[in-house]
Amino acid sequence: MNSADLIELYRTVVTIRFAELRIREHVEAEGFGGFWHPGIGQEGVQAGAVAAMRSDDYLYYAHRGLGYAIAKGMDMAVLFGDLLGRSTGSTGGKGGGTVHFADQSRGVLGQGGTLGSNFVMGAGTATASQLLGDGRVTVVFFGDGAAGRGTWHEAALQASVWKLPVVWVCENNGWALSARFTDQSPTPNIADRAPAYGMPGVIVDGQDPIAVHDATSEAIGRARSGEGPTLIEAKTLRIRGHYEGDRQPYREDKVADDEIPNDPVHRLGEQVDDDTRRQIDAEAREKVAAAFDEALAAPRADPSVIFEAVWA
Amino acid sequence: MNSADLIELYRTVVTIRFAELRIREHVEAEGFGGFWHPGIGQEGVQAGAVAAMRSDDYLYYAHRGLGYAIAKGMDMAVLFGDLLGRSTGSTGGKGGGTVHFADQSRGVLGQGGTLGSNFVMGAGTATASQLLGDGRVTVVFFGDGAAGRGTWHEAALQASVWKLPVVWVCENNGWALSARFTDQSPTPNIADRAPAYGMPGVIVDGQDPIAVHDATSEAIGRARSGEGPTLIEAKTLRIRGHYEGDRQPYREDKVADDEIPNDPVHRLGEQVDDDTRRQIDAEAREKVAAAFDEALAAPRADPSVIFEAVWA
Amino acid sequence: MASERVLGYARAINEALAEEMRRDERVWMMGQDIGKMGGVFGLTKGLQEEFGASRVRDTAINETFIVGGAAGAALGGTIPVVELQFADFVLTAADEVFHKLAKWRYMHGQFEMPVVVRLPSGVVGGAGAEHSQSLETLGMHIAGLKVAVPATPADAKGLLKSAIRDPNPVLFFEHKGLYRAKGPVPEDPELVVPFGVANVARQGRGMTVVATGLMVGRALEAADRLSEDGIDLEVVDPRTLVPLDIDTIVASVEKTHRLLIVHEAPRTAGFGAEIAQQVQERAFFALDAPVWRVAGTDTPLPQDPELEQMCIPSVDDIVEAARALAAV
Amino acid sequence: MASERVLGYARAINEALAEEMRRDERVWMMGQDIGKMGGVFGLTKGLQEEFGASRVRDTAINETFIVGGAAGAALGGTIPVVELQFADFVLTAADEVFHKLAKWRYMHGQFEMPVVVRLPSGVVGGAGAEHSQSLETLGMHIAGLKVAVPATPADAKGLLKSAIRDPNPVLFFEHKGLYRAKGPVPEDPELVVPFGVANVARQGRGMTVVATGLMVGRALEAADRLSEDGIDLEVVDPRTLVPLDIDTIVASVEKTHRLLIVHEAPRTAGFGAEIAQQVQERAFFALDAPVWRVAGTDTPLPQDPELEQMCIPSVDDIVEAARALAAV
Ligand SMILES: Cc1ncc(C[n+]2csc(CCOP(=O)(O)OP(=O)(O)O)c2C)c(N)n1
Ligand SMILES: Cc1ncc(C[n+]2csc(CCOP(=O)(O)OP(=O)(O)O)c2C)c(N)n1
Ligand SMILES: [Mg+2]
Ligand SMILES: [Mg+2]
Repeated sequence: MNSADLIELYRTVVTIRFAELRIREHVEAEGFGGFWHPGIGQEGVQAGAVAAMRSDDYLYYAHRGLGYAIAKGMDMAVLFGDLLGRSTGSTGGKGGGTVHFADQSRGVLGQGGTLGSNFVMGAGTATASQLLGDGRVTVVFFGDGAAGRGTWHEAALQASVWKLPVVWVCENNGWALSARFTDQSPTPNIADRAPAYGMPGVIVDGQDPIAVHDATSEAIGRARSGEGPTLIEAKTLRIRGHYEGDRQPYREDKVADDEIPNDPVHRLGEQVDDDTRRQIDAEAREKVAAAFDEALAAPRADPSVIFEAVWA
Repeated sequence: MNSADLIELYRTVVTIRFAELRIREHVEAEGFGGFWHPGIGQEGVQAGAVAAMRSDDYLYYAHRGLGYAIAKGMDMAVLFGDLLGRSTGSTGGKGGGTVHFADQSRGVLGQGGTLGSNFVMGAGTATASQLLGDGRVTVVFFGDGAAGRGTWHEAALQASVWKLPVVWVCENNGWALSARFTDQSPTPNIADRAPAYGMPGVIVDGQDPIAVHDATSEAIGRARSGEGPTLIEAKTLRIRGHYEGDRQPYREDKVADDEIPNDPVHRLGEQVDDDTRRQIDAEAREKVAAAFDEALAAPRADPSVIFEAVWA
Repeated sequence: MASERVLGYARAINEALAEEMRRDERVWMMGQDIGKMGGVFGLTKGLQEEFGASRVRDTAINETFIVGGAAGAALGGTIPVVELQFADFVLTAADEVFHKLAKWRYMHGQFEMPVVVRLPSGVVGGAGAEHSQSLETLGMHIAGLKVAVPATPADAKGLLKSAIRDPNPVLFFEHKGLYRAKGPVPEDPELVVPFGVANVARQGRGMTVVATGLMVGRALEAADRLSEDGIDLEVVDPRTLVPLDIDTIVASVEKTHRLLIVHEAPRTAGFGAEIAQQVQERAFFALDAPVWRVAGTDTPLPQDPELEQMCIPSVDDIVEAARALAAV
Repeated sequence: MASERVLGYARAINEALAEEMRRDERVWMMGQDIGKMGGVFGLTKGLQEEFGASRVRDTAINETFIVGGAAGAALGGTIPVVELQFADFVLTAADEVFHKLAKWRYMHGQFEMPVVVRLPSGVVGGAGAEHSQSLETLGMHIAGLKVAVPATPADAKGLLKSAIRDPNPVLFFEHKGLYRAKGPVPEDPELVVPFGVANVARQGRGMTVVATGLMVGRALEAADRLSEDGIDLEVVDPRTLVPLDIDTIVASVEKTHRLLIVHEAPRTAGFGAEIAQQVQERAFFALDAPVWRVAGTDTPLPQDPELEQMCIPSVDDIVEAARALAAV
């Protein structure tokens, strides 16, 4: 990774971090109707993997934060608008809390509310690319918990047989709600499942955005050149509860609130010179604040939105 | 395997063979409303595996023939009754063609009409045994095609984590309807998928009933002693079409009708002395004929059966 | 005359598929055994030969991928027409059908979802409790899916073409018992049958019968028999349940003052209840008698091919019910 | 008096589970996060502590196993009471719910299937289109499943105990919006509420209102408001949809001559249509006006917690509809 790319990657990571913190602040102060699943501490996976994507590549994100979409270049005011149930959100105000959001122009295709939907959807989108010969790759994010769903098996087998241009990125943060990964997996790694599907399984340090980028880049290269899918497992940590406010009574090894082991922001930041870093931090903080304010100031949706977009 | 057991195994295999032939004869001569999925040539897997089961162990069978149930000791007249839609069938006359049949007293629990149901059902029954401490093992048969379903993944992961007393027996006959196994699997063997689930994967020659018996016996031993599931893949062949009458236009390497490569009946028969074998053959042929006649002579179900057994 | 050409229902579907694939390169298909084999019911015969193994794909046994993958492929700019081997298998992919296909556009406030799911449906030949159901009502209750239930070869072809051209997901219920039915099918490849327009299959003044799929023919046969007794049935086939042409049904009832609904799906909470209730809401004072239903039994379907027929309305059942209703 | 003890709906369910597990060793539970965490909605708190991790099991994210495994475990001689985290997830295990649970006994002509599937249901707090639905109607259309929809803490407890003792599979819809509702719950551990017996929650002579779950309270509130205007509602809560106590509903309509059905589920092809149709079939000439429905919108549910409330009937909606219907 050259230094310009590294600086951009740092910018992304730190922007996501500030967004995480701003949202937490809002949730703690005022709440909003829905749930918020923080992604703090997992920015390295999200930003690193997306940085390896082409702008027209397709993305299915997971439910932990907005990092995926920020990294893919979606407008933050729009994303916060979805979070806050504003008419300016990408869903036109139907969202709120744990969000669905999308941006067709950037290939941000959404997520299913039922975990594991993304597997079959993603393989399908990759089939479309294969058919159209459009050279696009689909990247599917998912958690270690979601990996238990049968849709994984159906999608992964078919994707491998058809050599579909899809990359599976597992954010293994060690938890699925109250279930510890090691209590619900017979093998120590998600990547151990890759050989069953005749695809490479790669384990990468999720707190190292560059390592995630590089692994994803290689996988995307394979996918794009017709060699089929790759399963990437990024080892990361769930710093907070399942949702913001979850007191995690089930968890003994609680991560201290402000302590992010191997913090991807710091790790990457160390590779950026101090002045640049300070400037990026200030810009990112400001951009997040401005976008959040913009979203807050936007009107809520008119109730008529309920009846919109049921049909095309 | 001692010689008495071997003789019994031969008796089972040849009985299933005669049953297969008798049913084919009936289908060719008169047909019946439904479909018949012949299991001819796969008797070695069915008889071998079931011979390793205790009489109170649980069985979920696959749709290819009646061999599983004959081996488990179900009354053949009852089974043929199910096939022929007679009131004397185990389903009281609701069956016909591709059958569901069951025998609670022998642990023959049935099959789902949607492939892959057996995986989750079987893991569940094994959970019951684990809870009750009843020492029973559940054996689940399935085809190479059914292995594509996501229920496999969900059941196999949980069974392995909970160390459930379940044994998975795949009859890999190389085909799922018109789909060649090698065209729909990214790896050459189903057993290659076992490591993903942290369980042993065993490949065995399905045309060798003793080998199947021994592999299953070991797996059942593991299961019964709390070591968890095993995946057994028995390599076998689909001799006929998917259903009797299927002309298999999709298949180039048609197996000649009467030629069963590595015929398990002959293979096992060679280990039985000629006199005994001839006697067993005669007895089996007669038993099958008598049971079939008995079923044919039985009355069809009264239409009122339609409303029976909806509710307990 | 070209429009008098007679074709089978299965052949009409095959023709619609071929024509739409020729018309639009984005149209493609996947499902089990649809390629080399041409489908277990032969519906896709010749299509892989013409369009290649990339556009006519054989999948493994993975219904969640077939449907969910179709949803994803629609987002990727194609128009997937997928087949589940039996309509019952919507239940092995229900999250994909009723959540992904039906709601993705709504949840994300954008995207089109041009997916057709072809569903061989209904009782025939002893396929058993999990291969014989009529599950179209489910698609009516959960918003976001269109639902077609063609009863004739012409409708099968014309509605399928509409379905493929529709930017919304469509559940396309083909009745297995009709695959060999023959009827006139116009040759014009631009002929589509619009959704939401009922077909008055028979005009009559004495009683309205609403029926779909296999039941349309049985209702018409019942009508022939009853006409000898002076009971004059009007048979209305909605053709699609979503959207539902309730106007035509209500207009008919306002003329006949009596309504009998016939469906193969189980009686309880079937689509007959909904149609009855809508008619009742809109034409209560036009009804001279209660709306009645002749419907499938509230039981699973037995495997036996004779018994299963006893679980769905016969011509006799319709005749008998209509006679009794006429006397109320 | 013991029977005047007040308990929350969630606590009542928890108590039923504990009592039945104490009563019968074969009863056990599995689901996501039900053990150490006590369930995402806290319904199973303390149960793993009391009964151990073998009888109260945390599963992975595998709904087909949770339900299909329960079916298999029932065949193996146990009584599984499983939880899906949200009722909507019946669609991720639909083959297991609507085929395995519902039809296994029928298809095989033997076996009991004593499984309870607990389903946190309904709109509350912005959970979105795939976590908020009221899907009870599906269980009514496909034969073989019993369906409970408790509206009060006492019913939640008593119906759940009945469900666990029933040899048939039961879909048990708990309304998430009622988990904190309080009400009298008798202490007697042998007190069960039988299936198929409606509760006349309020006596009245002017109009019958049938409502379930969260809608019962709203109907009662509407009744209070309308009584000031001299419109006297009788509120009937069927408590179970399968079996359905249609007799009590018909008897009420024969007294009031008007029927309004209120449900949170989408209007089209919801269970309201079925109840309306059965009433119409049985009491056509007793009805002075059409049966009307106040129901959920025919749309997916938006994620936003304010918007989603606008998709289900409010007290105002019920008041307004009842007023209008009284004037027909
Ligand atoms: C099919 C399905 N089952 C259960 C849930 C409820 N649920 C939401 S998030 C979650 C845990 C997910 O864990 P993981 O995939 O590891 O993601 P993480 O929250 O750790 O980022 C669960 C059980 C769901 N949304 N969908
Ligand atoms: C969920 C599901 N999908 C499709 C089918 C239709 N079907 C029945 S048998 C079969 C092929 C099965 O192949 P395999 O499991 O290898 O068994 P075999 O027929 O070779 O014994 C198919 C596709 C089904 N019954 N269930
Ligand atoms: Mg996780
Ligand atoms: Mg096979």
